[in-house]
Amino acid sequence: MIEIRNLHKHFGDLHVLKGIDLEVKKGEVLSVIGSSGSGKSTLLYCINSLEKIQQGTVKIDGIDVHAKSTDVNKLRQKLGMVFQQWNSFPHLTAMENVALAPRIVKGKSKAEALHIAETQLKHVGLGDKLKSYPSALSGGQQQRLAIARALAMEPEYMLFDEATSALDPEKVGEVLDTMRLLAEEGMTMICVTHEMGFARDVSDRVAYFHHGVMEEIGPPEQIFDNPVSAHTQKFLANVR
Amino acid sequence: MFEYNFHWRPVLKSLPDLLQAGLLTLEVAVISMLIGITIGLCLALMRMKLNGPLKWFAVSWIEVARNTPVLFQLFFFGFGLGAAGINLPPYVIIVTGLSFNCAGYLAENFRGGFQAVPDTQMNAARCLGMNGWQTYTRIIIPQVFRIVYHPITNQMVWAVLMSSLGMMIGFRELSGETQFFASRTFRIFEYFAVTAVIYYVIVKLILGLSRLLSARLFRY
Amino acid sequence: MQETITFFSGFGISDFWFLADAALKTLWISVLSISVGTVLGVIFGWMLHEGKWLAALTIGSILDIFRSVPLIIQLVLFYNFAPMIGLNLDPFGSGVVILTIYTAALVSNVARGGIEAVPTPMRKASRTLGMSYWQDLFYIVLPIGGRAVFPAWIGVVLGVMKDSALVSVLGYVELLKASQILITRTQEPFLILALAGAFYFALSYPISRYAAKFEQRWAQ
Amino acid sequence: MKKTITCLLSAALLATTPVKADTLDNVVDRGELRCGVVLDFPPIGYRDASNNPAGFDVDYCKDLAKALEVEAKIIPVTWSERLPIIATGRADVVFGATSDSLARARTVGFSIPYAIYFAQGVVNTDVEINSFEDMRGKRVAAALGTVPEQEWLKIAKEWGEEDLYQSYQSENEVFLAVSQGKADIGITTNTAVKPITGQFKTLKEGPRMPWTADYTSIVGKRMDVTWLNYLNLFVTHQVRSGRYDELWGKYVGDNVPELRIPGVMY
Repeated sequence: MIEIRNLHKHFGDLHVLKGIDLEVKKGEVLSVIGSSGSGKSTLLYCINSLEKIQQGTVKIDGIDVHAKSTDVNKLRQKLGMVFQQWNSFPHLTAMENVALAPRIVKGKSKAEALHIAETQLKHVGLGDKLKSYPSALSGGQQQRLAIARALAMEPEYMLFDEATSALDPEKVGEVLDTMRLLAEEGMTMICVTHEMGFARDVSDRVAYFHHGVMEEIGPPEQIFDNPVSAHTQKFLANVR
Repeated sequence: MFEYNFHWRPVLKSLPDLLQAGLLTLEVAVISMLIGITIGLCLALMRMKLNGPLKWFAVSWIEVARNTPVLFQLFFFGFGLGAAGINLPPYVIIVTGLSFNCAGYLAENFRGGFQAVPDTQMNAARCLGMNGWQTYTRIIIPQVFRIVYHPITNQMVWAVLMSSLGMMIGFRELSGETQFFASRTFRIFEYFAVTAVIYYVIVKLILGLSRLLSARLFRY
Repeated sequence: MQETITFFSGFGISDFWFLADAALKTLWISVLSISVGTVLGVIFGWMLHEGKWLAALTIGSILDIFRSVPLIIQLVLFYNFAPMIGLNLDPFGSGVVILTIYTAALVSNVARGGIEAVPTPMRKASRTLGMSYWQDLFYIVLPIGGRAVFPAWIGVVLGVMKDSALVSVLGYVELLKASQILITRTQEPFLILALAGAFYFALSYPISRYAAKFEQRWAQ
Repeated sequence: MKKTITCLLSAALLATTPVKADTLDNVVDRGELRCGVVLDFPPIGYRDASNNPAGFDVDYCKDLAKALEVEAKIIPVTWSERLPIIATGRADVVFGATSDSLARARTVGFSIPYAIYFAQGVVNTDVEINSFEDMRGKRVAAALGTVPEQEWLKIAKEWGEEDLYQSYQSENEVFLAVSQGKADIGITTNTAVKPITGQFKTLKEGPRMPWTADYTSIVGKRMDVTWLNYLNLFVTHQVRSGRYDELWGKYVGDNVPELRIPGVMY
């Protein structure tokens, strides 16, 4: 379970997150929506400690992420993350991209790591691209590669940071399908997204962020059909 | 025609010695480059990541190496250090001097290379649970090496050309050996002409080898 | 000894001016070679770009020789070759000739890179505006390509300025040779090498700083 | 390619320059005598406190210019440049303590001897070398392209100690190297030993080398016999006028060596 209590984040004078309280249970899919600059992505960065926080706590399965005593590298193995920019490692083949972390971080044997890599790549539909370098893959394929790479670490939670927003429109579908597949398999997911259709169909809950504040959270029907906050209403009106 | 009569026979007689010295030139250049790459990498990281005396140390190394002549640097490691009671043999002087110089230039190449690798690669690796060392050795540095591969090749050629200054400090690599023979036979032009050809061939070999190697190394 | 003659004497204030004067000589031989060499190099670069394989085969391969043979060998060769064909050049003259060709060889590559850095559509656009070939070259290619390769050119300038130290091999009393003379007389290698290094640094560092500033301004 | 350029250039030069007269005429016509002198060989050639050339050889060059009624132009050369500068015609004459070896005589022409030297070592004060035999196993230095270098390398080869030899660009670098401890003994000439050991506290006088005395000559172009004749005459005049004694006394000291080889008539 991910528990966030009174989370504050500043970038210099900029107050990006203003006291967020949030719980995500095992097996839940949470979509985070909101206009850019609302602090959605920063939330994800704070969850896996890529950004330090100024106030509050983030706990994953009871472990305080930002405590000094916490081994962040170990903790991060529980958290898969997929970025807006797919960030595949250009000097490694698809297989090597996926197999690297299990091998050097988890200490698996080379054969075992490659087996995992192959399984995960087939899982995301890249079974025919095992030996390809990222430069030979399309954006959508690279993003699925990034998902496979995260899954290979057998994470318990997946964080998606606008995973589809840098893709060509016709490639968005293949990545969303993969994410949908994961959700159906019961993966716990936090998805920062602009894809309202995805958020509505796949999520268990949807959170709306506005200027560093979580304005509203609830089941998708409630947020999309009966938003309480005026900001949410305005945002959804613009998106539609 | 000219009043000068060419005599090529002594040169041909000492050609085996010259080729042997050519190997020494290559050896010195390769060793200096290996040391230079290692130190250059460290200097680049020190300059980018650290503050305080270590950063200051890296910056001064880089700037002095880049802003003074190699020959000056060799003299310094020779008679300059000798005045302080540190006497290095010519082989060590030339390797030290070239490594010092190459490290300075390569450090800046590496710095450019690191800046060219997107920060997001770092985040991606850290998210997979890799620690800082693993991220650098497995993800960042391999990519930096591709970016600086061409500059490194150029620096290797420079190292070979610069090693010719060995003759100024009494080291008998290709140029030193040539000068030694020329000083006995007084056939300076003939000897140095042949040596120029040998250098040309060495440089072309390095460039060719580098091209072959890059085709094998960088398939992406 | 009937008279008192001193063969050696300590380092005096006049020796500082001796070094400063030699630094000016270094500056002078560099400025001369670099300016003429740059003009020649740009012309060669343009010929290499326009002449395609024919130019590459002729001037390209000749200039390549000057980049693949150590400068010190070039200097010794030319200095000994020139008198054979009746050119009685002093060390300064020989130094200028070789440094100029050497600069031209390096600049020709830079210049060709600069011309090729200008995207073809941009050049086509200027031609459709009715500019002539030469107008396009001067108003479009020169400023845009020049900017792209300015750092590389500065690299050549600094390189040649430091390499001018090698003219000391011919006996031209520039900065490095002057420091050798003083070391011989005063036997204070550490002090004098440090001074000479400081002079080189003072010549080179401001230029590299200034160029870096320019680059930053253009990058914005 | 280079060859064609060479041919073209030289053809052009042949067309423009008149047939060459000999060096003597050239020097008189030019009004300038170009002397190659080695300037790191005190007291024979060195630079004074204002960094101007001075020494026995420099004065000899000026005397020759005076005799020819022309200006003297001093060209500083290193040991290894002494002969090429003549072979390529960049200097008219070299005063550089040049031993008149038969090997060298294949390349350049020699006058009769104008000075005689003995090879002698300068030793670092921390090192114990009292006789020539003590040099076994010691690190030896000499200047590149000198007779001491070549003679020593013959002996070093016999002793199997070539690895212990290190050459330097100039005599002064040799002294510096020995004083800094880069070498145990440097081989130079007897004339240099006294001023050198006076200058460096870390240097002391070493043993004489076993090879014969160095008969050194003025160097000119090999084919130019009239010029070499003139140089011979100059040497005898310097001795007859007492100028030789005067300059040797001024720079080196007493014991002016007699410029004659017993049993040989010049």
